[in-house]
Amino acid sequence: MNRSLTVDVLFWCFAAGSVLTGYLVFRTDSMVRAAFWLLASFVGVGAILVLLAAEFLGVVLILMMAGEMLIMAVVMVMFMMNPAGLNPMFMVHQHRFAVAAGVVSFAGLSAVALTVDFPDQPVDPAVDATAELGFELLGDSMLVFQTAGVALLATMIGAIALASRNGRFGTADEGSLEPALDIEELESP
Amino acid sequence: MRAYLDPGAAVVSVAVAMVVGVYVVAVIDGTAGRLAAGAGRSDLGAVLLDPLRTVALLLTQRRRRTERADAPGWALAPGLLGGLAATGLAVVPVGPGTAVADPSTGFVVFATAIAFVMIAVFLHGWSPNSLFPLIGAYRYGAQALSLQIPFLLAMLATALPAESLAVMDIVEAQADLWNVVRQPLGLPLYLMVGVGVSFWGPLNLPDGADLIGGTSAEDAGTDRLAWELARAAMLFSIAAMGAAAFLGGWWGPLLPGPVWMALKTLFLLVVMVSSRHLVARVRIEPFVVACWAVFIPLALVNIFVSGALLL
Amino acid sequence: MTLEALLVVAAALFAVGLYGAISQQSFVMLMMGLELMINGALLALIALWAHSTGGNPQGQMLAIVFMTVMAIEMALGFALITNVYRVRRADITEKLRKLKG
Amino acid sequence: MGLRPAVERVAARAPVPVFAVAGAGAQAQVDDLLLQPRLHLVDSPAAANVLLIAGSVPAHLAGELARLHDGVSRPRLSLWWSLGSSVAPPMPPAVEVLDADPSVLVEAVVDTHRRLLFGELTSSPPVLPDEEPAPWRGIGPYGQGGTGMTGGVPYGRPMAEVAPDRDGLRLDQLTVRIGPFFARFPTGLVLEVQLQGDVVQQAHVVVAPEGEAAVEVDVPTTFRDALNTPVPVSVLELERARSHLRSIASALVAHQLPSLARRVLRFASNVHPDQSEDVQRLHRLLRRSQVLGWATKGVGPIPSDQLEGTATGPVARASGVDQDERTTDPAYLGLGFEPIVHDGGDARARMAQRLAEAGQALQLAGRAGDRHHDPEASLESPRGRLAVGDLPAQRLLPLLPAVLEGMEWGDAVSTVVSLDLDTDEVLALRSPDRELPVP
Repeated sequence: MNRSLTVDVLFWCFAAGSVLTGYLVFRTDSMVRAAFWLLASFVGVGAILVLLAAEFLGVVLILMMAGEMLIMAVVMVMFMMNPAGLNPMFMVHQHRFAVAAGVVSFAGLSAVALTVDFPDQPVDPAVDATAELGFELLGDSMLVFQTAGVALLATMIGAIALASRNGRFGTADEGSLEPALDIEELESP
Repeated sequence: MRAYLDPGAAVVSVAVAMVVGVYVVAVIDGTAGRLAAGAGRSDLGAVLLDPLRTVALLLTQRRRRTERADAPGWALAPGLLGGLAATGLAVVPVGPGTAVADPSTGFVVFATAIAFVMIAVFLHGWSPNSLFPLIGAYRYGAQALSLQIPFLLAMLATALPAESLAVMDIVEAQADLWNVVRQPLGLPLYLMVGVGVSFWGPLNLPDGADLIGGTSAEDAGTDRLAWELARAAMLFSIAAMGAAAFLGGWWGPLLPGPVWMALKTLFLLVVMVSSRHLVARVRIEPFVVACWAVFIPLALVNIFVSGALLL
Repeated sequence: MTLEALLVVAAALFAVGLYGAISQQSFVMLMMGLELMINGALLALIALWAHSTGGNPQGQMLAIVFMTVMAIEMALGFALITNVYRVRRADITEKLRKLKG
Repeated sequence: MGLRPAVERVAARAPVPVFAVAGAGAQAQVDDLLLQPRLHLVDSPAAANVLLIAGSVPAHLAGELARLHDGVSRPRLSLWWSLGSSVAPPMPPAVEVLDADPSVLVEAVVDTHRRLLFGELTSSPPVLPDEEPAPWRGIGPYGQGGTGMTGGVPYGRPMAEVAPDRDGLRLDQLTVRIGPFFARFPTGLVLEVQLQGDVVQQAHVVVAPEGEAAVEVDVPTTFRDALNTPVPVSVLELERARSHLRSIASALVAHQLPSLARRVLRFASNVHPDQSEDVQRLHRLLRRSQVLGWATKGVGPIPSDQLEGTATGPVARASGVDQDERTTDPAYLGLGFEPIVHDGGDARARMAQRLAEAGQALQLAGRAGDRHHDPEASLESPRGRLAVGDLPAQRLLPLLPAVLEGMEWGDAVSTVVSLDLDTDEVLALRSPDRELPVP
């Protein structure tokens, strides 16, 4: 088996896998399973990135998502308490519209992908993309890189401020309950 | 493209290394346990044979199912952990130019394998649908998320002198001076986190004694065997990477490179494995606090100092 | 692994994500949809980088910005969910009729 | 073919995984099994092939014992080590060992396991029927168990419900019963805890079903004998040292140091009066291992005002309460006995207290000569004042709920272990205190 055929077979496996698992995210009864399916989808995309010679980005994507999905799973179990999928879970609204939007966006984007003539300039396999990215990060794009860092720092501070209980005006859960909140009405059959 | 072995040879060599490594872990553990127990005369036969006998015993034990368990997840978790150990081991070079795989992002691949351990442990604890495994899984979530950042920072510091993320280059860069001398904070941090990532001894919180086995409390037979093997393989993989990243890998006088690599790995294994018989279980809450408030700043100091020395 | 194939896969991921983001009631599931959409966009970006730009490193730079956006979305999303849950005990979108605190 | 018999032959030589239930009068013997290289004492029934029931297990634990038996991995068998008890366990065991010698037991266990492997004995079938506790009951719009996605009892299993947590959020809380065969607790102790993650929000002690009369502890030990007959002080003090050392060994197991526990147990089984310096060495070892350091520091503190007058022995003295029945015991006059007192009142102080008292007991045993304890005088057992109908465990258990509240589960286990509850007493007790909330 020559190299390009192997790469093609791998690509289609990963592609089919990541789309399928992406779909399964919304088709499972368990929050934890949903998070793991999403993680599987990301791993598939990460692997495709590695095949595309964006080695560093692919691996970093997988690295990042491992932590993120664990947090997601834990948060979901914390707030929604359906860890084992004992209760069926089908919580959707405007379902038909959502399906239509999905189909239309897929058709539109695919049409663009298939009709537009993109320039054909593949990556030179001799180039070490990781090293090039490194020089770019700390060279011409230093400002972008630093901005991303500062944005992340600001996010961290903002997220802590939002999520923590004690704010400038006392504890967050005091005195701000929405008056007409009929939870029962929404949940009863 | 950097050096890769062809797939068949790669699988065989990683598998052989893992089998040897797991056995060595079991023997060190048995020896250290008997020394710590002060058991008078040493019983060499039992130390060498008991691991094999226990493997046979677990093969005869029937697997077990809990009520409404997630069977695929339960079966997948040990496989995932073992696969991660193998991935980590594959990027460790044993001699100049000799490695199963040497991608330009070798270090990131290893870090990704380490990050995925928490997914494997969480899956393993969550799928039996039982109390103690689930508590163990949540606990490991807190533990592993706190360990990730000091781990990444301690490892990244070793990439600075090499100016590369490829593990081969990192070992090459230690020809004159090992990283353990250059970054004295790095190795202790790495070992501490390594013990935590393979949840061994004092940092064995997800499978701890207070949870009567935690995530593996419901495991029997081959499930238990696979999980224990994968855990020992992880420990071995971490020791091998530690030897490459901090102890100069194959560099050393007189003996050939791979022998030095094996000796250094063995040394780190002895340190990590025997911690189980010498140090008590860590309390999770102070530990998480220490991770964020002490180890991350220490790792940052480590990385800044090594950066400043290079300039 | 042609460019067209890659872009179709990216479009499929984006479409599934869009479906999830519109249809799900639970905040966290909604965020999962958003993540999938960004994921598709990231794939399309790298596909174009690999096939049409001759490996210009600025393409990868843009991808890093994408991943930063993903991280920011996650962090702020979770912070907002926690806050909304703390204040309103709401974990699905229908429980939030007013967005004003 | 051929491979399987070979694997079985090798497996028959492995340490046998045993889940041991220490019934009344069997705790010390079961603890000492840790020293047997041919047995592997496991914490979880799933890891075991042999269920060892030692001593007598009261009839009200029959249901739980059956559940435990069904949890043991196949091929499995249960084995009863009678240890002088004439009351057979509520679940008929497959093999009975009447000899109290541990080496006879080890032989029996190894032999049973070998015959199980070779098919000479058949694995015992489950006692309880294998069926779902309740059929599926969906009441929500999509068939879920409760309203919304939360709550309800799908398949008869109560789901977690929301409750406020310590950070002001309302998160899921799970109510579970832990015990009576939880490996870290004395047999018979049942805690009903509300867990949020692994933080104990609330704990109740459930000892025996209500309505059953309290049983007198009828298992003879050195200290219980001393209530009726004169016993040499040297014997009492040696037994005290042994008891304290065993308690430290089980704490070491709970802190994941089984090898050090073996060292301590070996020391305990050969203890003699001129070894008080070895206790010093042990103290250094424990300090180094951090068992007397950050592993227990600040864990489970009990303020001294809660212990004033409870006469709970080392637990009270570790909180700085200077109370010891031996000060008023005429047999100890002139021996130079002074109660040892620690401050801090946490698990660390309790362990240090026991270690120091073990050393002191060895010295006293060496000096005691042929003095005898008079049955009329009050008696200080290793767990505090002991009298007929007045058990230390009865005074210790009511302390638990308040101490455990808000504690992380690992610390909760360390705390229970640091109280060193006596299995015989726990098994004999009814609801420990009127003031305890009964679930």
